[in-house]
Amino acid sequence: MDVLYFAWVRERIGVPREVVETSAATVMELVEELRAREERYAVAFEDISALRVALDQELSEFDAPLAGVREVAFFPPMTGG
Amino acid sequence: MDVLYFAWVRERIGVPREVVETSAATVMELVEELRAREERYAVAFEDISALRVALDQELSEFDAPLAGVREVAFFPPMTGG
Amino acid sequence: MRISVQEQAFDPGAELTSFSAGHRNLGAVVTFTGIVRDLADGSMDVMEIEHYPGMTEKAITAIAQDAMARFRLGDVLVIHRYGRLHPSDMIMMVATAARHRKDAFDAASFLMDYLKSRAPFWKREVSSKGAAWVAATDEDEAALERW
Amino acid sequence: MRISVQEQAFDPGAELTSFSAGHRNLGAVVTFTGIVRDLADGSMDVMEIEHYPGMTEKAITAIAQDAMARFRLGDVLVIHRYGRLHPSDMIMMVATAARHRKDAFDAASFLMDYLKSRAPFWKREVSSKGAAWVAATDEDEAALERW
Repeated sequence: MDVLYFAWVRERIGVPREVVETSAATVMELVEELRAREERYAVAFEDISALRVALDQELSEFDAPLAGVREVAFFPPMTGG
Repeated sequence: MDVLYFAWVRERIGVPREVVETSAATVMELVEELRAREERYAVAFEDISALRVALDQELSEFDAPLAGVREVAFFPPMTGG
Repeated sequence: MRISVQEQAFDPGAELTSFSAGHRNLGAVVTFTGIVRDLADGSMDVMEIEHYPGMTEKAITAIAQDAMARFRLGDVLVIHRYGRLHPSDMIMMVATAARHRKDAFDAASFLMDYLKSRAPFWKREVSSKGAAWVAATDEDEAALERW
Repeated sequence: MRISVQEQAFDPGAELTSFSAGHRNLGAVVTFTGIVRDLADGSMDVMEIEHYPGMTEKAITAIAQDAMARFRLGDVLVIHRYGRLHPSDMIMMVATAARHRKDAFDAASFLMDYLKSRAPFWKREVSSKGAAWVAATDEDEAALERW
């Protein structure tokens, strides 16, 4: 599964994207796996309420299932316009 | 006193402006004087609710006094924009 | 603040370019451009716009000053034509510049609502079938109540 | 409908000119232009705008289609830049064309409210004193509730 990071999430984790092997059933399970990996993930995912997630380029929720998803992206609230 | 007419008021009265000698105390008294003059005025001023008045180029009301006023204009509701 | 009541055509794009140039502290520019619409059956030859020279400039200036007082604006532009126009011609334009988008949007809507019913212009649509003065609508009058 | 997500600069005036040309049945064109604001102390060197290629175009297209469905619009334009910008540079622009001014104004406000919080852009302000990501505001999130 491709996992993408943007803005300060990308800065904290240190890479813009990576391939993650996971059997996580939901976004939240994936977050828990990442948090357990290394300190930089724990820091980036410390406060989930400050983050947003997109599944296959559609905004989604942290309790959404990952079945069939190819691309997960984590980022702070958007500031377009 | 200069009296100006715009849009269909001008068309009905037949002139864009004229000098009117009057001792009318209010706009409404001036309207009554004009109505009594000729049929074309009676037709133009038939329905006062369809008209607006400006005194010295400021929107005003039909019961406003004419003391000191140099220019009175009658016209239909405006359609700018 | 710039107010122009004019017979000649203007270029909304060029106006937007000069209006929005060089602002380092105003993040939001809103424009409204009014375009002559054809009649439903496509028969319009000319739209004649009559106005009240002298009062027109005063009334628009007062409306623009009111907008500057009500909203946090950096600048305002109003251009309004009179004379003979044709379908797809630009009749008028307003532009507002503000730090924040809400002020710019609200001020532009306010200006349009007031120009519509409080600036001394009258429109007459001339087609092969005859000519008719455009009537003011209750909707336009009601639009003033929200301000 | 035209959506452009681009790094290069654009000319809002030229865009307005081409967007508003030739409409015989749309009387109202509204534009919003977003301009990079300097920091309060005038120290900004660069605003870096990051985005999510692929998702950005999809998200903006969905927002524009939603606007076309909610309002009586004839046309919509959205241009949004990414990359390195400077104070007074144009960041983005929306334009809406409608028969009536209310639809054009409402649709442009709607587009801006949604682009602000639902299009995947992130801004970083870089000055001689350091760099900081622009935070989303509760106000911007609350602005969505009126639609």
